Amino acid sequence: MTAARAEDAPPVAVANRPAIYDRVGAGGLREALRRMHLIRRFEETAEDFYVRGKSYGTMHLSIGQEATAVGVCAALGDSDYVTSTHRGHGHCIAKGAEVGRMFAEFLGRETGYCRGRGGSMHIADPAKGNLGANGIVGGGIPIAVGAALSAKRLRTGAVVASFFGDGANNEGAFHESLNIASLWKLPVLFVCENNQYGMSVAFARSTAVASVADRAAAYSMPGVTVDGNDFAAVAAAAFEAADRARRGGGPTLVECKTYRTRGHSRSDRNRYRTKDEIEAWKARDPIERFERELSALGVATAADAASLREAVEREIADGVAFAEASPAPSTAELMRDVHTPAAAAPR
Amino acid sequence: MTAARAEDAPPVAVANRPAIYDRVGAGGLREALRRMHLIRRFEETAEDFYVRGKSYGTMHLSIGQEATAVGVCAALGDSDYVTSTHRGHGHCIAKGAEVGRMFAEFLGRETGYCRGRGGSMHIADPAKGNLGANGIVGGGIPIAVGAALSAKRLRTGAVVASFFGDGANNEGAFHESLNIASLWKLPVLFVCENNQYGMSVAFARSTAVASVADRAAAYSMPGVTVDGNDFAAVAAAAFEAADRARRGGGPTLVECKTYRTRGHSRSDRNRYRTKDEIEAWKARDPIERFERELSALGVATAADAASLREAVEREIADGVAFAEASPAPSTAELMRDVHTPAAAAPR
Amino acid sequence: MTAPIRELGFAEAIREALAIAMAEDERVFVMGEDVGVYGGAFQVTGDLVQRFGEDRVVDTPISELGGAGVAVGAALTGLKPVFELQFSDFSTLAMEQIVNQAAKLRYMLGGSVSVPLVVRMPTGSGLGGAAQHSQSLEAWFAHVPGLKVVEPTTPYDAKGLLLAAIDDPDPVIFFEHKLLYKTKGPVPEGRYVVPLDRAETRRAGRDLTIVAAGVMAQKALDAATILASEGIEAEVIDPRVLRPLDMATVARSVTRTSRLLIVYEGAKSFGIGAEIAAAIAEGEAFGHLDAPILRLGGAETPIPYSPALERAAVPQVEDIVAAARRLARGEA
Amino acid sequence: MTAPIRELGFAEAIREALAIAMAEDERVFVMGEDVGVYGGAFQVTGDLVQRFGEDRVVDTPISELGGAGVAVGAALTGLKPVFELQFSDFSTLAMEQIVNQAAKLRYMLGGSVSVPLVVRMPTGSGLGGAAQHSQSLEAWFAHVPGLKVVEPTTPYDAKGLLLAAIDDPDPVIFFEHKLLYKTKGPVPEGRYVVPLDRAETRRAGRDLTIVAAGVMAQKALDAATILASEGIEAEVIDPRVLRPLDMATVARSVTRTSRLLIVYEGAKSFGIGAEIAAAIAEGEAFGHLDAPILRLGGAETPIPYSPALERAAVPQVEDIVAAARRLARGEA
Ligand SMILES: Cc1ncc(C[n+]2csc(CCOP(=O)(O)OP(=O)(O)O)c2C)c(N)n1
Ligand SMILES: Cc1ncc(C[n+]2csc(CCOP(=O)(O)OP(=O)(O)O)c2C)c(N)n1
Ligand SMILES: [Mg+2]
Ligand SMILES: [Mg+2]
Repeated sequence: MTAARAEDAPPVAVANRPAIYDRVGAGGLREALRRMHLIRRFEETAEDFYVRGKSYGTMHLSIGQEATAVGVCAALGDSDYVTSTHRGHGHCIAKGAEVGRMFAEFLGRETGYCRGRGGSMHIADPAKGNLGANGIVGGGIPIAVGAALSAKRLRTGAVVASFFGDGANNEGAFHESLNIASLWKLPVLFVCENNQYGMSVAFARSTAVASVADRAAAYSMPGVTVDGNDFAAVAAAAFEAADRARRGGGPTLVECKTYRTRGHSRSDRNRYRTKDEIEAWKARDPIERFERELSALGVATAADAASLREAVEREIADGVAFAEASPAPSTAELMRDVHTPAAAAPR
Repeated sequence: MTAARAEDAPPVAVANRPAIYDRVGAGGLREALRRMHLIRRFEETAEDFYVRGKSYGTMHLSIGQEATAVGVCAALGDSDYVTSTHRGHGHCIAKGAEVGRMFAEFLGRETGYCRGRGGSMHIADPAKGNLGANGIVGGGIPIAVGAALSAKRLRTGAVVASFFGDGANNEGAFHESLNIASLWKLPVLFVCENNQYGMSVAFARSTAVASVADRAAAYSMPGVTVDGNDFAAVAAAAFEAADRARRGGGPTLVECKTYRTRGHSRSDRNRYRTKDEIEAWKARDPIERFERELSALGVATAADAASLREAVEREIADGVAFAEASPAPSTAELMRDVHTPAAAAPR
Repeated sequence: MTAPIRELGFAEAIREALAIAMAEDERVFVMGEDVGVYGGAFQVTGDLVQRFGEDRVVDTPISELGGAGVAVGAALTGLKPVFELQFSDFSTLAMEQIVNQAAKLRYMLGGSVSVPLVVRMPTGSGLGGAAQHSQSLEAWFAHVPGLKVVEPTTPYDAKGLLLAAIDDPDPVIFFEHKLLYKTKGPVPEGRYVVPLDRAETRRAGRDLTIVAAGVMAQKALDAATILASEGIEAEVIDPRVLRPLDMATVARSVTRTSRLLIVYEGAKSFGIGAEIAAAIAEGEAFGHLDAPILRLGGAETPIPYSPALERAAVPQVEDIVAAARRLARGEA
Repeated sequence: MTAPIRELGFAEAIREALAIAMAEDERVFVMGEDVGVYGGAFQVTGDLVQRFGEDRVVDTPISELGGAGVAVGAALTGLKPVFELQFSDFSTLAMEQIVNQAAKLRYMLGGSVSVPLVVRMPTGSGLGGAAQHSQSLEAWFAHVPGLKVVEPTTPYDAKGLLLAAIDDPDPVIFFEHKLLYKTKGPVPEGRYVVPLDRAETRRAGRDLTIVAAGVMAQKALDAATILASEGIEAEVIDPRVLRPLDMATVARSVTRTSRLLIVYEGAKSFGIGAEIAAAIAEGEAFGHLDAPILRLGGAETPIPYSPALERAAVPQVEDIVAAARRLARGEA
């Protein structure tokens, strides 16, 4: 497990402590580590549900990408928004969701975030600003721009982070959205999680440019590529972009180079990549690395990390218990929520 | 008229003769001038049809943009393709279409290029490689990429020029198409006719980048901006791009800065631009300029130009007569050509 | 006290609805291509940008998918966008956001959000726009759970239905037939709404029921006048809202007239008339039918440009008269 | 000499059709997302890339609109693309090219071109894909003049219809229900075609006619078995092709059985069953009907994720049995 390795690892010089850590603060860093563990354990548990035939549909795991989700959301508050993707568990937890309601959604229960109607691919948490995972590659990008338009028009001061994959950057929706956001100087962080593949197609076979961030110039917006497995690098880029957005400086494209160590979805046979490649990336695990760093910096000792992991285990276990004890939706309510009841209407 | 002014104009130094003129050759240059006049007179006549209530639907005139259409098509042969736009009369004539059949289409006659089914917005001339004007902004761009795929796969040596406007460069279809063409190194010339407006919206209000050509970098393809009212500049860029494409070097984005001096369509009230702006661009008329240059270079004397214009007038008059004498389609044939008759099927 | 009533054009009635909604509610705004200084491709938004400013009447780039998505995102987060597509044909570029996102988000998210979005789009042929500017795609949207689909016929309804659509907490697709823009009719000043679930009987009659929406309702009324001169009394029902369809009104009428003719412009097969016919054929009214249900829909062809062909491709008054006559005289 | 017949899966039958067409004709090629080494999201293209190379089995970027447009352009200029969309839900991104371009180009250009394009797409629910991966959008495409729309039920038909679709000079939309991919059936080796204009009577019966396509035809056959045990003999007609619909076969059957039940998965209203019902209600067969025409369609809701809800949202065998029973016993 991560703990053992963290102690073997070479200590990180305090002099190298990234400036962004001061901004996040010790508590924030420990919380970030906790969320990364929570994401990892949520997904491992979800995977286990599958293996044991306990869940339905498909699922997309972000194991190996946790630093990106948590690093970006470190720069956001509850009134800021995110739009997410089919690979959205990490974004959801990073934005503050409860794993119990997520498990419940995963299992299609009435207590889930979508009352069992959405499943893994649509988990959302609007109360925390998560406008939802999305089954359509690129589908969330223009929605994020719209949320940013609301923020600007209603002067809420909110920013919006739109997560999407390297594959999504070839969708027309990407192009149209970045152009509009830049034109209207909207507070958006376009966060590309470049995990090297869009299902099975390697980045270089899908994208006619070396880095997604290079496309930012086509929209006159800053573009930056960071190591997506390095919490500090991601958080630094996210804070900078969020600061710019809040100042009225418009959107930024942040590309996080990372890797999903699991298959694309349940049905993936990994025919498009090598075991060596996967192992090499596993060796760059973002959680181990972050934990090692926090330990070297004295922000979270090995003991802190261990108790944090224990707490995560309990949270996961409680979440699973909550979800499994929750009822499935009643078919009598099949038609509920197709439309908003007149009484609930905003007007 | 153009002739008078051409003689008053300062002579062009022979030393400045653009290199591309040698490649096009004297005959080619005279033919280019002829086509530019033909386009202008076709559209003025079409406009007149409207004023006199003789035609139907809407129309989009490219008056002022003739050098772009003719300059690009100078680099193409009959087996090369173009895809065109709602503002497509110029592309069609530049690619070698007969004005008689174009007028006939314009008037919805059975002898028209689309047998009256398409009208101004769909005039096509597949025999000459013109795959058609298009009513959908950006609609022709991916089609051009597909034609280029055919050319590559069937080893025809053909290249494809895809015309589109500055407004179209914000469509998702633009992005997806340029990415694919670059990835697959397809022989496409993406020709943006940047006439400064997309209907009423000024370029800077629609496009978050200074030049459309700057977007080429996002697809790792060469991008170049030329004076679209300068035949030589357009032709030079087109030949270079076509040469590259034929060598297997992939696509190029060529942005031609130009201007439409007429309104967007019939219903335009020109509320979004000033008379001064229009007049300033009229002073940069591409035909006058080209004629002046050819005269100064001794390629087409004033007399040559005059007789060429006379020939154009006759061609227009004949075309109109042909079209007006042509029958309207019979309503008995309403259902013809929805599907390809089994006999005509390629298989 | 009732509001003064003026004669108003259909386009002006829509603009008036927009202006009322925008004046009442800061959250309402208009976005689309050339809706600002140009005033909209069909001059519907007109001078709204002068009255409400560029922040409330927003010219978008030519980006239908992005524009629709921005509207969805804005609607999700506190604004009430009215998004204009210049032609319904261009909805083909925005279907993803309209159908996969706007229509489904509330349900998919278990009722935790609403998407108060109106998408306005001109529909239909008659102006020589040819195949890519003349489609009638109402049936597509009417097939999508989560959407409401509206198509007004009169200026009065255009205004009242649009105000109801803007008030509605869920996405509403608002079709405007291009040939109606210049028609006129009485429109009260100020706010009123026409509910989004009720058909309107535009003419009473005992011999047959004609159901037709939008410009086809106008044509059906013209046909009914001619038919009346021949002694055939047609009842003309204008659904006004295609989703949800008020079939009760149609069924009541058919129960009395025993004959049903449905007129619509979109391609006949799988068009809106198919649903209306099927709903009657499976309900109580079926037993009252004295003749097969007749549908007069668009030809199974893209819309041609040439005027005579274009006319032949969609039902005209004389076609309605002929069909109604056959039906009423039992010749169908 | 007839070809040997093996048991083959539905997905394998499709792959075999692709392989035959590609081997016969250099111009035929496959393109789509992850159709290469991944073998397609539903493993339909499988090992074709190994057999035909990356030039003939082309992985596209995730660009549905661009991909469709490239396919249209290639089809216009000498190639015969078979374009795969991973889920029919994503056709919402490609409607512009499919509907405005592919379907209309020949007509719009006066017959001077053809677009020999096949678009394959998995349809329907049943795998927990939720609202954006489970739609049945057949009715949209069936409403578009210029398209043909196919939906096979058996591996035999899947292969023969796909070969016919590839042979066809015009655009064909080919729906594949996800739940059928793993079903098996007898499939002859080598080339054969199933024509694109003929319904198939899958079971003969005198008491009522059930019309259902794709997986619903399977469910209808299962229902018919149960009904037979109760003494109700249902005739099951599988249209196979939704545009053009072979209504003659349906009408002949209804003329004999006098009762019609239509089963389909897409939302009931404005769905494919509406057209089938309407066509019968307006034709000769109308006079032979002894009962209203019954439609069993999908619920008017996005497809929910939770399994029991998902099941409840679309017609199941027991629903068909119940409806057929009511209809046959005159209780409808
Ligand atoms: C519009 C659309 N096209 C295709 C798919 C099928 N699909 C789901 S995920 C995926 C790959 C996405 O790649 P990327 O954007 O890099 O995200 P990642 O899966 O790597 O996180 C594909 C093709 C989809 N869901 N939506
Ligand atoms: C997809 C689509 N959106 C909108 C329109 C309406 N429209 C027709 S031309 C035009 C402006 C196009 O601008 P640009 O691409 O710059 O070409 P230009 O008219 O300047 O030649 C618009 C908005 C359309 N035809 N298709
Ligand atoms: Mg990826
Ligand atoms: Mg322009």
